[in-house]
Amino acid sequence: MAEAIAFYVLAACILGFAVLVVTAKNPVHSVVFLVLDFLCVAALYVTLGAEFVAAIQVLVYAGGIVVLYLFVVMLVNVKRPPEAFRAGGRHAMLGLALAGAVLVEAAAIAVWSRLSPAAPASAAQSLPVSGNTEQVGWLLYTSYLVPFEVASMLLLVAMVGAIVLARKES
Amino acid sequence: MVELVLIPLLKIIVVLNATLLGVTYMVLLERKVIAWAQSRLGPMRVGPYGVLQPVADAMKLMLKEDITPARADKWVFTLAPILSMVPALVVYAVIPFGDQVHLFGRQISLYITDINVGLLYVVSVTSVGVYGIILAGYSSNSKWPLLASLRASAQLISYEIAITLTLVSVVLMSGTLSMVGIVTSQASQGVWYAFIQPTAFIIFFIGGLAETNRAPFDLPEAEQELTGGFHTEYSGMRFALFFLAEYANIIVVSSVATTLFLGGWLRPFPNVEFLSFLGVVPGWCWFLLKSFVFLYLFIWVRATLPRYRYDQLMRLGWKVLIPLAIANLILTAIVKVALA
Amino acid sequence: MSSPTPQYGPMFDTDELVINMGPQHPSTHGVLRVVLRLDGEKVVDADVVIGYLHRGVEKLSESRSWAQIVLLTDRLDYVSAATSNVGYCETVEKLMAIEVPRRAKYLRVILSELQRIASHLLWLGTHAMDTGAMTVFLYAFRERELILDLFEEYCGARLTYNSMRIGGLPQDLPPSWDRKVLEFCRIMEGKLEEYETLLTGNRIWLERTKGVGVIDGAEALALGLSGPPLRGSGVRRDVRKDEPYAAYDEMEFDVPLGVAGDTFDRYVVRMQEFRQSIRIIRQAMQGIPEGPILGKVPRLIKPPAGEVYHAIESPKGELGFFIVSDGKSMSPYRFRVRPPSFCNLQALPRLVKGHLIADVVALIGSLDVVLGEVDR
Amino acid sequence: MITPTHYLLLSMALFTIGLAGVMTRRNIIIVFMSIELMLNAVNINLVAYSAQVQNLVGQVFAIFVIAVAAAEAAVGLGILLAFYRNKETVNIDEINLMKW
Repeated sequence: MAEAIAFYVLAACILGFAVLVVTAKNPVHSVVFLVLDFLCVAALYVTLGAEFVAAIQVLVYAGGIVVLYLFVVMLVNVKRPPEAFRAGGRHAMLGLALAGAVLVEAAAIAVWSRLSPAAPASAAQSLPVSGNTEQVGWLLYTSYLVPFEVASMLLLVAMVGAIVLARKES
Repeated sequence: MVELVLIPLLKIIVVLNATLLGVTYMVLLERKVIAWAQSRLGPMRVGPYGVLQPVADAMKLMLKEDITPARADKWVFTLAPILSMVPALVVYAVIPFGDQVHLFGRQISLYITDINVGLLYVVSVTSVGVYGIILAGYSSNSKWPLLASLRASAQLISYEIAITLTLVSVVLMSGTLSMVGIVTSQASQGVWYAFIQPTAFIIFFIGGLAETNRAPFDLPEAEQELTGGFHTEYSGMRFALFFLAEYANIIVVSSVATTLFLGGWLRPFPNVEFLSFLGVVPGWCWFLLKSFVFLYLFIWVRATLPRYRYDQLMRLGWKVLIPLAIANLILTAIVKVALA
Repeated sequence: MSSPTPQYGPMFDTDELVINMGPQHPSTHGVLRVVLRLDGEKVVDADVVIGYLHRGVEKLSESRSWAQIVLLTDRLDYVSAATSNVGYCETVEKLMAIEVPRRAKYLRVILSELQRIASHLLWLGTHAMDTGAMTVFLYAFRERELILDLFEEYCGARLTYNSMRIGGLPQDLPPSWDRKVLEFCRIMEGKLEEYETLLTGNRIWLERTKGVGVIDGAEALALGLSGPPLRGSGVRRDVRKDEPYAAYDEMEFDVPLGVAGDTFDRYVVRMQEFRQSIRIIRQAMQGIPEGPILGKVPRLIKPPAGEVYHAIESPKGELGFFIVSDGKSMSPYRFRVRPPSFCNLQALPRLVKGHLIADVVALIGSLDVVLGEVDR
Repeated sequence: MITPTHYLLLSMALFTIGLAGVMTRRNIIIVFMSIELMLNAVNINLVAYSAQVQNLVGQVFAIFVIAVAAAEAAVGLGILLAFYRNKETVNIDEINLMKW
């Protein structure tokens, strides 16, 4: 019962804020809604028992990435009036149609999958450590060590690239 | 029901109220200590020795007109102080003020909750606090606050890295992210982490000064440079929220430092049998005492040092503290593996 | 479609921020206004706007009697009224060729040097405060209070003393005043150590001041700097030594000089001047002769036709008075002040260029301007 | 009872909103933010199924997605700033040349 209430409230918040992100006229407002959206997603992760991912979601997404967005919005936006939201136009109609099509397709899959019985849940993995953080860490440093290192290289490359790109020509 | 709802609710109420009271009296303490450092008396008019000054301040701030500047982004302008206040208060959920006590025939733990990602929770929640500052600067529609908020956010993000790295080396020592677990591991290892992680401790303290925008890193609100910083355009209760958030953050940093490095509620030298008579003093008293030492240090530093310049602050953060923290982390890991 | 050649340069660069510092700003020392053009936090250009405190002292003086003008000079550099008084009175004495008694000359030296300490204390306090060291501010004001008490005992006023008369001084020293002055010198020497402990060796203070606003001697002269900002650049120029007035020719003191010409050197020069002032006061107290304090002055002060320029070393720099008398009217025909603050302030745009906002504040502090004197 | 289907539907709806944002908005920053929404939709799915099948690999991959999102945001915004400096625009319709 409590789980259902939590899910529906959080789902409503997530979707509501997401709609606001997309529709807000002022990009700064979009960013604020995006933060709130991510915080709700983090709360959803907590209800799913994924505390570590939730904490990372808040720390990296809400506390890092979106701050970057806010910076850029402010730098780009300071002297210009907020871009007016123009929904009209061929592109927009096409986009909405495409989004609708994707939604219908995905919903069809979901309904179909619901009609057919779900695959039996595989047995829980046995890991030598307990606790969500420890287990995630264990997996990251054993089975997924290579992807983990690749991700760290990716971040390094992104860091260098961002500095090179954003640096002023002098 | 009592266990599940009532006791946590009571704890939340007590902690929130104690925090807010502590914050207001932190302001008074600061004014008094700085006054003594400067051979002044500080507030003396309201109540004996000015002890009721916070009440008067609160009254004043509540009664003041709450001005929204023309052409300000009204919603964001209202949201910003809330966004900086809420994270500052929410962090107290995981801070262990003491061990368990017997009260009304029940075992009551002196913390709201103990979650297994406690330290990550602290770091992530405080990282959200930066939004209040950025949005305040943006929404004021004024140039000085904008400059200040850009300064503040760059500063917060830079020093957060150094702080988080020091926290990782503490976690390496304790093997747990739970705040209570960190204290108990200090008890079982018989030493405060300040003694085996002195570098981390110092980096944490310096980073804490910068995180809370305190002197000598108080650039975002440097009155002499930026006419007051990101809250220049704020007045009344909304200004008070920023003010409270700042001091609440100072108390958070002190509490976290106490928990991680000074053994939380443990008595000094928890492994020395000879000093066991110190155990007479309840744990939460030790906790408050240690936090108080930090608060005093914060104020003392403010009364003594000039302010860094922005580029020097960034240089200190990126070229000194972060490399030091990384080196300390690697060293800790090596020693840990070598001993294991 | 834009032109095929890439267009870089200032046109497409990120925009500069034009920001108004003052006239209501906590660290522009009154009502100075600086319009800054910023690139990020870096100052691209600075434009100093003055005149917010203009009271027309010069014009006003042309319709006041010669004796009344002493009172107006109080309002020039209002934190250093006594030196302005000395400057004006000596100028008129020079014009009228009045012989000032030796005791009065000594008293003028003592009051000037006390005033110099008071003015430098104010500078030290505000300069330190601008860089965030607020305790120094209150310490400096604590000692300045002692000097104000001394002045109050001497002439009854604490800020605008009106403490000089053409031809001498209005009154002799109050009883046991000399003992109090010596006592103050003793206290002050100890307190100087305290300030230096807080600032001189402080790493943050060094980082904030060393290499900030460097100006070499030649350029400082070209910009018309005088006083500590000039001596901080290593130029040996002190009116007290070069063109001694009052009893300075009988005093023994050093002129502290800087080397690099940065904010730190200007700081060091002024800190040394504290010590030299104390030294001068001690000598003057010891050697003060007995005698009258007012020379032979006609009942009606009416200088002969002619013009005169006379300069003294005020705490801020060379304070000069240029006065033209037509010999007929009861007031000066032309009255012009060469205010050191005004001339020193001219260097600000040159000094702040390329520095950060925080340095602007430190540099305004290190030039030690008083807007009453700039705007007159 | 909340089944994975619920999470799947939520994730789909969020993905669709993000997609609609990408297609309709012209401010490139908001387009970026919509992409972040879509990545989050994927993450919700990963974490939900990870909880359902009691296998933490889903969470591990959610962390990888977050890392990639961070890299994407940094580089994307870097490009954007460089672009803005030269063209003074964030309108995606005007950003249609490979060089200028």
